[in-house]
Amino acid sequence: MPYNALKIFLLSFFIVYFFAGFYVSKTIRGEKYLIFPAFLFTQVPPQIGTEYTVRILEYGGKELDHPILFPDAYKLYFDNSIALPHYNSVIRRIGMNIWQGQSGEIGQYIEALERSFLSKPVVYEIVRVKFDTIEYWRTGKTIEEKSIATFNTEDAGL
Amino acid sequence: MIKHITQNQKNYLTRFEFILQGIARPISKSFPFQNISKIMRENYAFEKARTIVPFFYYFMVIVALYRILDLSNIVNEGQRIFAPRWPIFWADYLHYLTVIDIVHVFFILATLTGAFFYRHRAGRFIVFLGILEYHALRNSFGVTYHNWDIWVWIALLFIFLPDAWGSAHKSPRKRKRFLLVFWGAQAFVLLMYSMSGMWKIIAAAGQYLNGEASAVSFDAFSLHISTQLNILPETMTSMLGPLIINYPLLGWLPLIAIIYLQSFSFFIAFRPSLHSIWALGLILFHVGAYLTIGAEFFQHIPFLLFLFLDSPFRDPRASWRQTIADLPIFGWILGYLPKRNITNAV
Amino acid sequence: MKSNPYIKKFTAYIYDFPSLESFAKEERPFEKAKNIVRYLYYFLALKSTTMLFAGDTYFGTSENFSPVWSTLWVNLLSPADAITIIQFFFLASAFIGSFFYWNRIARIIAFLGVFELHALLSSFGIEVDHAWYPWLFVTFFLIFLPDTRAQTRHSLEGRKFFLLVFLAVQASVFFTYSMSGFGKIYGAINQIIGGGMHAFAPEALALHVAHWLASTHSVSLLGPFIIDHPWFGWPLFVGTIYLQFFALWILFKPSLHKLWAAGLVFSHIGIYVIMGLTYLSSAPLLILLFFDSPFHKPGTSWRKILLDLPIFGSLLRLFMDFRLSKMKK
Amino acid sequence: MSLSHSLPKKLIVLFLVFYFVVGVYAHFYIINQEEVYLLYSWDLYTKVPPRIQTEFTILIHEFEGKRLENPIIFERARGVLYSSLTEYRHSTYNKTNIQNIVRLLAPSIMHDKTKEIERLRMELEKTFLSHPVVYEVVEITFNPIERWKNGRFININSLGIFTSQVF
Repeated sequence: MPYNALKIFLLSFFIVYFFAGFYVSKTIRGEKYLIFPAFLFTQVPPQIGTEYTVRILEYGGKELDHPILFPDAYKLYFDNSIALPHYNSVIRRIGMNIWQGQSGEIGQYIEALERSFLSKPVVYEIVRVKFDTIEYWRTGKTIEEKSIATFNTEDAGL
Repeated sequence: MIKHITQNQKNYLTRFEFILQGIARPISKSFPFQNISKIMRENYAFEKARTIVPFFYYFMVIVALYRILDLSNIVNEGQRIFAPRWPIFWADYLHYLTVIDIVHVFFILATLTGAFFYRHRAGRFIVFLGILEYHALRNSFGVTYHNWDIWVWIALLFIFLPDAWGSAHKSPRKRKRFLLVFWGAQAFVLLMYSMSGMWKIIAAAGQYLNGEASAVSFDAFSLHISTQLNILPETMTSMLGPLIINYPLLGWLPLIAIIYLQSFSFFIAFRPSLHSIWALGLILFHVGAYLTIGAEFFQHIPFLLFLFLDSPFRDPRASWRQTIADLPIFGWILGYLPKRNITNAV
Repeated sequence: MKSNPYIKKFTAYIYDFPSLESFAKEERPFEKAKNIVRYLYYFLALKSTTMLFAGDTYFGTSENFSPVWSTLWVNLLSPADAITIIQFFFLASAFIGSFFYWNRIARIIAFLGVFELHALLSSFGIEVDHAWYPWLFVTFFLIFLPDTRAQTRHSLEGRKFFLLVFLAVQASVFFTYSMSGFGKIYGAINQIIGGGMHAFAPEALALHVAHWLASTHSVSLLGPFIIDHPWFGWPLFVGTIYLQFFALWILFKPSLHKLWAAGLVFSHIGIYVIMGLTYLSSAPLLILLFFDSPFHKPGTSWRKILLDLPIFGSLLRLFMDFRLSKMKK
Repeated sequence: MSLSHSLPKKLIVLFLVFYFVVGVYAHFYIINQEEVYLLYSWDLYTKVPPRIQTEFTILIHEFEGKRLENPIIFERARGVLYSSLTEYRHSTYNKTNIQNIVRLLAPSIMHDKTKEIERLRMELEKTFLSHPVVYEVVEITFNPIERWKNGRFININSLGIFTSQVF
C-alpha cells in the first residue's frame, strides 16, 4: 500500500468511526458490536432522579406478602448470569421504552431478564422510582414509586 | 583406513586422555566468561540491554495496576490467617485492611516512580521496595508463595545498574558493568530453573537405584498428574491431565525434555545463541505444567520474554549450525563428529 | 486565507507537529517504535497465559450465549469447546506475534486472536465487551506495518511508513479517550441547554458516584468521601474531562505524551478508587506506547512542555506574544 | 582494566553462589521451607510419586445431620464441607493446611496422645462449615492412577471415628 493511500485510509477510518460512534450512541443500546462510542457517564444524574426497577409480586407461583424490589431480590431470585451493572441497564432500557411508549426493542431485554429468574413462574412489575440521588444512596428512601407495567413469565412474549 | 587410525592415535594418545578431553572441552568452553565478555565489548549488546531495562519498569506498572483485580481475593485470604513477614513489620500497628490498601497504593506509586525515574538508582530502589512490600504481603498468609520471588530479586539486581543512560556516559567500563548486571539477572532466572532440574535428576537417580518409579519410568508423568489431581475437588481437573493419565507414554518424552531444559538452563547463560530457544522452551514448559498438573508460574513469563527472546548477547550473525552446536549434550556429540569426518577425508 | 498571519499563528498554536519525514531521517524514533511493537505482543502473550489461569470464569455462562457474527461458527460446537479453542488460539497467536512480530502474517494471526477473543466475550449476555476494544484497534493497525525483519536496515520511505502506522496505533488509543471526553462535553452542553445538572457543576462527580454506587449496590474506597465533600470531586472530574477530551490533540504534542499517559493511568486509578470500576485494559497501552514515545525528543525543556498544554499553553503563548509585541513597541 | 577482576562481577557471582548454596541447604536441612522467606531451593515436583501410596486422610460420614451413603474423602469435599481459604481456583493453600493437621492427627491417634488429639481435632474442626460432622480418620493405600480413574483404594484402615463439636 503506498504511503499516501495509507494516510488517507487511516484518516478516513478515524473520521468514519467517529461519526458511526456518534450515530450509534443515539440508538437504544448506545453501541453496536465493533462500534463503541465510549460515551460513558455522559449525563450527570439529576439531583432528583428517576430510575426503573423491578418489583416482584409473585415468585415460584406463590404470592409474596411484601413485594420485593430488585436491589433486595438480586442474588435471592436472580442467578448471576448477568453482571449487576448490566441488570441495571437492562431494566433501565425496558422501563424507558415502556415509559416512552415504544416497545420495539425491549423483547430481548425482557427475555434476558426472565431467563435469569431462578424459579418460575414470576409475576413482576416495572416500577418507575423517583428519588433524591444522594439521599437514595445514603438511606435507600424514595420519593415516589409508580408501577408502569406488569409482566408474567408465563405469558408468551409481550 | 590405516592412515586414519594412526592419526586418531596421534590426536588422542591414550584412552584416558581422550575421555578427559571429552569432559574438559565442553566445560572449558562454557564456564569461563570468555564468550560473554567478548560480546560485552560490542556496542549493540549494550544498546539492546539498555532498551530492555525501561520496559521492565513499564511492565512493573502494568503488573502493579492489575493487582487491583486481585484485591478481593487477598482481603478474603487475610481474614483467616495474617502473619506479616518482616518487610511489613509495621503491619502489626494497623488494621489489616489498611495494610492491604497501603501496600497496593504504594506498589502502584512506586512502580510509577520507577517508570519515570528508572534512570536514577533511587527510583529503582523505590520500585524494589514496592515489589518487596507486595511480595511480603502475598506471603503473609501462613504459606509461602514463590511466584513473585523472581520480581523481587530482579528488581534488586537492577538497582545496581550503573548510570549509563545519557549519551555522555558511555565509558566502556560502565557499559561492561551494565551488561554484567543484566547478565546477572539472566543468570539468576536460569539458575532457578537449573536448581529445579538438579533436584529432579538427583531424585531420579535415587529412585531408579532403589527400584522405585522414577523420572525415566514411562508412567512417571501420569503418576505426577494423578497424584496432583487426586487432591483437587471432584469438579476440578486439568485440561491435558486426563489424556496423559490414560496414555502414559505421551508424557514420557515431555518429562525428559523438561528435565533437560531445566537442568541445562544455567549453562545457557553462557550460550547466547540458545537464549531465544530456551525462552520458548521454558514458556511452553510453564503452559504445559499448568495444563497438566495445574502448577501456575506465569509470573516468570515476562522475564523469559524480556531477557531472553531478544537477548542482547545473541550474535545476530550466528548461524543455525552454531546454535545447534551450542546445544548441551547434542551439540557436544555433534562437536566430535565433523572433526572425525574431516580426518577421514584426509 | 492561508496567508492570513493570524490564522497562521493560530494554527501554529495548536498544531506544530513536525513532518514524519523528519522523524524518519533519524535512527532513534524508528528503533524505538520497533521495540515498542515487540513489547505490545509480549503483553498479549503474558495476558493470554494469565487468562488461561483464570479459566472459563472469565467468560459468561453458556445459557446466555448469543453469538455475534464473527463467532457464529460456535453454533456448530458447544460454547465450552469454543472457549477452549479460542483461549488456545489466542495463546498461540499472542506467542506467534511475540516471536515473529516482524512478519505481517504473524501480525494478522495475532489480530485474529484478539478479534475472536473479543467476539467471544461479546457473545455472552447482551453487552459487548469493552475491555478489549483498544487492543482490537491496536492489533488491527499493527498489521499495516511494513514487512520487515528486525535486523535489516530500512529505507527512508520504509521508516516513514512504519512511523505513520505507529502514529495510527497511538492515535487509536487516544482516539477512544477523546471520544469519551467529547461525549461528556456534548452531554454537558445538552444538559446546560436543558437547564439542569451538568458535568461542570461542582456536585457532578458526587451525583455520579451516588447514582452509580446505589444502582450497582457496590462500595468504593473514596466514593463516600466524594459524596460528603462534593467540592473535592470537581477538579478530579473536570480534570478527567480535560485529559480525555484533549488526548487526540496531545498525539501531536510528543513532549506531553508521557505526562498525558500517566495522567490517564491516574484517572483509571481514580475511577477505581472512587467509583469502584476496574477498567484497566488500556493502561498497558498507555504505558507501553507513550511512556517512551518515539516522537518525544529527549531533553525537551519544561517551558516547552508547559507551552504545549491544551488551552493553558495556547493562552500562555498568546500572552507571551502580547508581551513581546509590547516590548518591541 | 580487566573485567575479570571487577567488583560487580565478583558480587554477582557471589550472589548466584549464595542463592544456590542457601537453596541446597534449605533442601536438605530445612524441612518446612515455608520458613525461609525470599530464598528457595526450587525443589518442585522433584520425586516421582510412588505407584503405591499411603496417606492419612479423613472420610466424612455425616454432615448437617444427614448420613452420607458413600463417605466423601476430605480432598473432594473442599468448599462444600470445608471453608476454603481462598477463592483461587486450583489453589493448594487449604489443602496444605488441613492435610498437615491430618498428618499430625493420625499418628497421635495411633500413639494415643490424648492432649495432642484434642488440640489437633480443634484445629481441624474449626475449618468445618457446620456442625456436627461425623468423620473418620483413616489410613488409605492406593495407586494414584487407579484412584483417579476409578476412585478405587487398595486398603482403608480406620483409626477412629469422631463427631465434631463447636469449640
